[in-house]
Amino acid sequence: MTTQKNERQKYVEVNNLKKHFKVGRNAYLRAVDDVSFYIYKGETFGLVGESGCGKSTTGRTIIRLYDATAGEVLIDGVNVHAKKSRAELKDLNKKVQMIFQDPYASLNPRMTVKDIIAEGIDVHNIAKSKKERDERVYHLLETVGLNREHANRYPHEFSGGQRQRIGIARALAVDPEFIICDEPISALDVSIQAQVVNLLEKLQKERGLTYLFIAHDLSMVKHISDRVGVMYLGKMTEVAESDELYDNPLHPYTQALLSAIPVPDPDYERTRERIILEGDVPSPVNPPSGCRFRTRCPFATEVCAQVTPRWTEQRKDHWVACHLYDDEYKGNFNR
Amino acid sequence: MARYIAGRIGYLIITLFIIASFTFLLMQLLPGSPFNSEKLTADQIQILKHEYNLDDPIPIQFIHYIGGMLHGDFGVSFTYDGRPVSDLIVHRIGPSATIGFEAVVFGTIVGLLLGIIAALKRNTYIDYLAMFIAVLGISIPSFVFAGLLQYYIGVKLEWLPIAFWGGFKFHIMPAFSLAVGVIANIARFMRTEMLDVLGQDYIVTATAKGLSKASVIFKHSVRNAMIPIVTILGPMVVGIMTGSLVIEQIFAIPGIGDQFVNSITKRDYPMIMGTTLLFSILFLVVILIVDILYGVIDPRIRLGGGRKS
Amino acid sequence: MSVVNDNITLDMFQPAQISADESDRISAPSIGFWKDAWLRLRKNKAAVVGLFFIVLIVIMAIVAPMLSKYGIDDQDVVNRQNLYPRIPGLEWLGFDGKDSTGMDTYELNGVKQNFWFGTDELGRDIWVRVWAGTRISLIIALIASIGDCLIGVAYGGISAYYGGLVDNVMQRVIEILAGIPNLVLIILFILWLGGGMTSIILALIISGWIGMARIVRGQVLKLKNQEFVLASRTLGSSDQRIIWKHLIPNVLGQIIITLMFTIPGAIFFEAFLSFIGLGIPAPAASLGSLNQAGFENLQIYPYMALFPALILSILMISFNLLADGLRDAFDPRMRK
Amino acid sequence: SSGGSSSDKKDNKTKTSSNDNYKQVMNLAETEEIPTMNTTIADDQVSFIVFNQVYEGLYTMNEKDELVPALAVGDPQIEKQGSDYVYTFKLQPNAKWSNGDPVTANDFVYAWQKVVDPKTKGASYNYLFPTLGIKNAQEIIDGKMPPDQLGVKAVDDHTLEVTLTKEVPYYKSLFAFPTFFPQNKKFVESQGKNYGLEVENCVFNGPYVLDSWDHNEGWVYKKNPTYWDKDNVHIDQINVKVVKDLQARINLYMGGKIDAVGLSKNWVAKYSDRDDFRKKLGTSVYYFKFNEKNKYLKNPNIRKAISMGWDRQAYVDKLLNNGSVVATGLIPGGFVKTADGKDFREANGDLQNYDLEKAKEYWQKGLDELGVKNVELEILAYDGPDYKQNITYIANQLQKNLPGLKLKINQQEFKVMLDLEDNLKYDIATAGWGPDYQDPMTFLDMFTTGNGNNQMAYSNPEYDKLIKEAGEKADDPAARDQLLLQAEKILIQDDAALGLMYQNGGASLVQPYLVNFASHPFGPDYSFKFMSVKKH
Amino acid sequence: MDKLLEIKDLQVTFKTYAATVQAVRGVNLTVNKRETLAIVGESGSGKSVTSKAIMGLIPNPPGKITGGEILFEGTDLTKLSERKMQKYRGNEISMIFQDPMTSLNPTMTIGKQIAEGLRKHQGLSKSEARKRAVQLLDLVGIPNPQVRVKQYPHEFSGGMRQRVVIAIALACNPKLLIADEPTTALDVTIQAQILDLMKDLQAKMDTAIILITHDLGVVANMAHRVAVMYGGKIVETGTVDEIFYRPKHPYTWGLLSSMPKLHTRQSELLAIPGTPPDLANPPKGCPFAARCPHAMKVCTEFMPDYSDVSDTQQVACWLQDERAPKVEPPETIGVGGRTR
Ligand SMILES: Nc1ncnc2c1ncn2[C@@H]1O[C@H](COP(=O)(O)OP(=O)(O)OP(=O)(O)O)[C@@H](O)[C@H]1O
Ligand SMILES: Nc1ncnc2c1ncn2[C@@H]1O[C@H](COP(=O)(O)OP(=O)(O)OP(=O)(O)O)[C@@H](O)[C@H]1O
Ligand SMILES: [Mg+2]
Ligand SMILES: [Mg+2]
Repeated sequence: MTTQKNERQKYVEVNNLKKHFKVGRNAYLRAVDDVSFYIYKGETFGLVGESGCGKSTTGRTIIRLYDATAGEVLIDGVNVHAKKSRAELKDLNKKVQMIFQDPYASLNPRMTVKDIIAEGIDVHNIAKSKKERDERVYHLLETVGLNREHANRYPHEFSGGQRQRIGIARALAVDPEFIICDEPISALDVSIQAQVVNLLEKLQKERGLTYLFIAHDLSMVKHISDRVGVMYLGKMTEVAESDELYDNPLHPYTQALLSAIPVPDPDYERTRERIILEGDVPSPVNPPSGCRFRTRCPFATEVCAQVTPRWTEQRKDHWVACHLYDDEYKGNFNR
Repeated sequence: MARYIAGRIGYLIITLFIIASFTFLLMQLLPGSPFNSEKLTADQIQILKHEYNLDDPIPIQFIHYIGGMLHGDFGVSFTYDGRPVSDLIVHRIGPSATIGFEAVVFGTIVGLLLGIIAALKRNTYIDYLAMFIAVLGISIPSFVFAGLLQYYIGVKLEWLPIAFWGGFKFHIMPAFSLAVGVIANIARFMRTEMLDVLGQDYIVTATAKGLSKASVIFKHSVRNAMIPIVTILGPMVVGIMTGSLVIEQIFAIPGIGDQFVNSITKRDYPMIMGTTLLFSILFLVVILIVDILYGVIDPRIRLGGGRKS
Repeated sequence: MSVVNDNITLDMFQPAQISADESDRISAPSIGFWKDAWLRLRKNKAAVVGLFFIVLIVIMAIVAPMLSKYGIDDQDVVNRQNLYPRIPGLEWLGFDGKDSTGMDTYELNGVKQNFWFGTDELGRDIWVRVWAGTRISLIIALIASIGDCLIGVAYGGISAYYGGLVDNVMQRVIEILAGIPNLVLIILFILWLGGGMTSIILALIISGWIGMARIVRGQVLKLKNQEFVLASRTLGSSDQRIIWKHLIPNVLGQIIITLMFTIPGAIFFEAFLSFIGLGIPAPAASLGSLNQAGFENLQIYPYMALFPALILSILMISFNLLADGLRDAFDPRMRK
Repeated sequence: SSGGSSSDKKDNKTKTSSNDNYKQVMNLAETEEIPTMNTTIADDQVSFIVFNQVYEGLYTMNEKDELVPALAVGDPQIEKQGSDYVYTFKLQPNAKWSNGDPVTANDFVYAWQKVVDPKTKGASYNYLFPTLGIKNAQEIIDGKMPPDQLGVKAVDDHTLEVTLTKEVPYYKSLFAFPTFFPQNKKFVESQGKNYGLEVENCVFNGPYVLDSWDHNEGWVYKKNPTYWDKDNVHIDQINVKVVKDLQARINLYMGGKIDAVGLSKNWVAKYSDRDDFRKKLGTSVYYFKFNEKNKYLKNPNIRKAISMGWDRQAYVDKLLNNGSVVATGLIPGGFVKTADGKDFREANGDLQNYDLEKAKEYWQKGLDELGVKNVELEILAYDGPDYKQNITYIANQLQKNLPGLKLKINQQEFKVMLDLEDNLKYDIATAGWGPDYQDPMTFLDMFTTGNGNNQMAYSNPEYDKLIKEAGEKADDPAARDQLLLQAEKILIQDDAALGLMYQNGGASLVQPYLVNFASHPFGPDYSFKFMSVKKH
Repeated sequence: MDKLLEIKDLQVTFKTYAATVQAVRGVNLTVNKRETLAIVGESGSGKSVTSKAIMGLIPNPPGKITGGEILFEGTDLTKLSERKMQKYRGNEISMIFQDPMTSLNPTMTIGKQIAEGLRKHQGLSKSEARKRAVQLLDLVGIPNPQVRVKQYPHEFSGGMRQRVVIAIALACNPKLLIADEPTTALDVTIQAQILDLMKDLQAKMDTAIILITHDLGVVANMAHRVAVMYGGKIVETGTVDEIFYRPKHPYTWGLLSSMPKLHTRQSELLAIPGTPPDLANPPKGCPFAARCPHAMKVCTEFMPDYSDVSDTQQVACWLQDERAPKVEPPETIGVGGRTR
């Protein structure tokens, strides 16, 4: 998918973002630890990584559901985490929306679909009359492929895919420019996943939306994203255009991840070689020193334990944080 | 673990102090005084008040009281001429705690069995019967129950002693009267918990190993279902062990519940304070034990300290 | 499965596009959440029976005293003391006005009319007193429970919603309050305020709200991080909107269930207070005080104990059955 | 211990009647524990009952309610010295404390001085000393004189000399009262603060000793082997259990576990046909106190109307039903006789009666005088068992009979009630009084102006004068009687300061094999010394 | 090939308050010795229920096997008493569940949980069972097994727990292992470890496996044969190659098409429109008819019979009928994105 990137305006800029949760007297869980990236206007930025690596936290901190521990998030040039008036906050809430992972948990079971979708309209006083409000809701329902009869029903009367569409309609209600999709399809059935992804793509095309698409299903992310970031244990390890990343993964973790994806092709599977990683993901409360991946990395040497890898651009628009590619430390490895 | 318990005990002491102050204050607000009597003159009452430092300002009285308490001195009873409160309480708590304990043990065992059976035979007549018994148990006032037992089993049938405190025979009726409520509550909770646990994946795993039904229930289900039961059991144990006025009066058991209410009507301040503190200590200690028990039952909660909500 | 079916004709093998719309249609009929719960409750026979008796007793408590020409304190010790119950048509059940020795108490006193539940030592109509007592007990229980609710919901809700330091402080306060045995608290409270309905209700609330606060806190803690609440926040909803539109409606089920359990608890506690002489003052009656009086006469005039105990038990059972039923009806695990 | 004794009892006391090796054992139930074993400070019924069995004073009351010598040998010698009267008692030479010490006159001096010593906390019955007229008693109580100035002296070990400021006809009944019992100085002082706390901390001189005392459940009396008159004591052992619940006590009686039980009215109805049923008239009188600080109750017509305006006969017959009778005067019937041998009650006649017509008349008059139509009052009552029914009845009657009257019932615990009365924070209060000694004065002197028991702001100078004169005029019993009769008339009939209710009675079930088991009209309720168990 | 398990016309229903759900509506399956059979299909199509029926673990009430046979080495398991069934469970047939976090008892040590089955079925003593548990932990690749047996599940990571679950399942050398979505709850990198382990163990122990999964990639990697379920029925079975390269059922086509292809770029994913049927009220014809692009009138009226495509491939679809129009599978099922 080739989007026009002539202007290449950076819509979202995340700079050195940190989010630590207090989990004990003196223990902090470093869910997101110094992450930087940017998203161009109109593009889809995919964020992948194992579960618990901090993807959702990143997304939620961007939309200010969490207050950042450090760092800044600029959306359309405005710093999200700076002190703001109510009006400014509302404006932000109108511009940025989120679609949640769990279609069951993300809809209030006591509200009708109409009220759920209209919530944003009510909060931002978008509709001038009750009739206009209703019309908007019906229109939104139709936009996401449901029909207006559904408006007066309750969420539990819908299937998972339909619920996720209601969630999308709710996000669209305020005409956002940027939508964070936090694993919007992982709770859905394979055959329904495709429906939702198609819908998201269609909406992007029609409205020029910008997406942050979080998932751990790498094949789906590759399909939908223009650029992809890979996270590991609270750190960004690699960012590149999606084809580039899949064809040419640099970071050993990205390589392992890609090789681990089972491909629905028996012949291919029979012959393919995998990088099977040893061990488990360490705890984000006590992350390893230096490079966080070193405990499972087949190439790790001492330097990885001592020095935190730098964020370097290896190829055009292909960034990676790994000593293997850092001119300074390259020599320590014999690949 | 030790540190955790030490911390909790420190916290417990603060709580107790606040409870003591609160009770002390509330007591002062009560109308009437311990020395109101038809025969005592105002001067004599003044002397008595002075004797017991009741003429000091309340904060001073409180400091006196707390000071004494720290030395293990809870004062002397006003009603039982000069007898130390601690003695009176120690004497009285025995029978209450004994029947309370018996009632809790008996009630818990029967309640658990009833609950387990009801859960296993869910939506059958056995289940309905068990739950009917349980609901009945909490619906009949205990004094009606105790009164009927005493009359029919004690007086008419002469199977058991009518009243008084003595060997095990004497405990049966009062303990049973108390146990009825325990049975009912435990059975209901256990049924719900068992149903919950029986639906858990690890029960399916256990069954899939080919274990017999009994092993699945007793080795895998009960223990896990016990965690919430322990929670309700804690306060229940305290409530029952600290005596039931009603049961104690009906069966003429020299227990603390009766004495406590008595001390309130007699305005026996030191007794009220002493008993309240005893109840609170018991309560707080039981809660602490419950929290420790969680850890014993459920290793996930061990060492972490405290309950997970 | 290999039955050759003759009904299959060739023309049935024409492509017949079924519209996607049609398959997208929702098959279940549209029912709201409450209606759904009500449907499930209706399936629960025990709960329906419980509900029926509660409604019946409530109606009786309102209407029944009017069915007698006597008030709750209409005495006549000389002419109609201790009459046994006499219900025309139910004589075979023992409601024939005869005492244990077979003497007709009505004849002895020359009374013509029937007292369905008999009369007490003061010659008062127990029918009236029992139903009026039921009314008072229900009012006490209801107001006390609603009081519990209001305080408990506000306290638990605020504690959980604002979390952090607020929660910490509020929880410590609760723990301390819970550490005071509630018997002590209630008795001291009633004595301090003096007897009467208001102080009984206040005393019940004083110790009762804690349970509610805990439940609500637990629920809100769980709910406030649910994705639908987060979604509402990303839309820029105010705290107020979130509390009223999202949190309260979702804890309401739990609150109702808890309420159903606290009501009988309060009735019972009032009965206990009557036992120790702190109940409702004379000449008014409550189920508790009537039970207490009945208990004293258990062996002498068993009918005096029978009716209040029966109604108390039926109420307790009914509330419990209903509450159990509601718990199932509102339980998401029971939902498909 | 306790458990053992209960089961022993079952073996001892078999229900089979024709058992010839029956034992002299009695089983009883008490409603309260023993609050104290110290005679100087006791003020409650249970303590007094126990004291009467295990301690002994100069006189005691026998089975016929007669005052007979106990530690005193015969009557005292009375001698007039100046304005004082000196009573000299000879004491039983063989009397011993249970630790072997002899009971001496000094033991009396010690105990009595302690009672009047203002430093002794809670000696609530010390007022009996000035009442009896013991020299300097009031001054000592008021702290104006040291206790050793009390008019009592040990002439020698067995001679006690008591100086009274007046001649008192009822002195024996007071000397039989436990507050006047001796205490073993040496022993008491050796026990210090622990005196009387446990059986080991007590020393006895009565017909029985406390053999065991389990504070929690009861106590056991055993015959006192060192008692001087032990040959006349028949019962070997008496087991007493504390049972607070009436129904439980009755169940125990029915199950043969206790030998006597008191009944409340409903039980009377059930059991009055039984052979073991007994009823006895008591000497306590119950009445309303009218708080004359109240603007309505200040009016005598209102008070009269309320006193007369309710049916007391029905109340006594239908609601109390335990042998109580309608009280028509403050002094109970069958309590004291006038000098001419007539019952005091009969001598003064009925001073108050139920009279609806008159009550209405007074009521209207009172209302007119006050210029009101409606009167709202609160009636204060004790919240014990049965009181609720009774007060409800009374309130109902009065409201029905006196148009415009609204009565609110306020039932309170005893302590609170006393507090409210002390502070005159009530309108009408129900109260009762049992005599401390056998003289009308025990009732009448309470209502003089400013008396500590006159908590109703009642004041009538004429009444005060009559009482004062009667108190001083002991040498002329007939004249004294006239004064007292007059005083009662003023108090009850003229002033209606009190609204009379009833004179108490008691119904009980008592096993027929208990001989001489009956309560006394005043002082401690029972004397087990004179009882025995018949073959059964 | 030796048949180990044969399911004939299995029917399972659940009574719910609203209606009776016909979760499994006549399933026919065979599993041969030493082979891996994958079952794929929509959520709610009855995969788990079928596997639970084999284990005799349908909760009753509300569930009930209302028809059919499950023949294990010739014995009909549906007819066995609970007692006899216990001899099969964990011994001859064992099962691994989806979520390793919840399928272990949180209050019992790992060692005990492994040893339980051994003591029951093989009559081992306590210490023998403990020794064997250590060996098993070692076998599934848990380091430091002596220490680990004494620990509780919460002290293990997700991947390790799943290994423990596998150790429990394999403890008594079962002839058939049912794995119900064994890796769905795990990360891809851990999933790869577990799948490798399972393959390894199968080779060592000669176990037959029924693998239930949504992930066609996993199927391609693990399975010998595949059964495709839809709406409580098996709509197609065949060898992996047949199902992936020569599928015959339109649902299988849809399934394969809707997977995003890692190695090619598509402008749009090929979704199957519509939603699966409501099993409380199943259609009387082919369950897929409502969503099938090639549906004919007959499809909505009658359920098609199985027709043999090859010795190993059967499909239940009216398109196989000679009267039906010829329909070619869509090109989009180019598996794995490589042109073929
Ligand atoms: N509110 C919170 N308080 C404490 N810890 C949290 C909180 N939210 C998330 N975490 C922790 O932060 C880490 C990152 O969580 P996050 O939800 O961002 O992961 P994720 O990459 O989205 O994982 P998944 O793929 O499972 O959704 C995890 O270890 C998680 O336990
Ligand atoms: N205990 C139960 N009560 C009622 N219905 C049930 C129960 N268990 C399963 N079902 C129903 O049976 C049908 C098949 O369920 P099953 O679990 O076998 O699906 P599945 O194919 O395993 O789906 P998934 O891929 O989501 O695990 C579903 O419609 C489900 O609702
Ligand atoms: Mg996430
Ligand atoms: Mg499944």
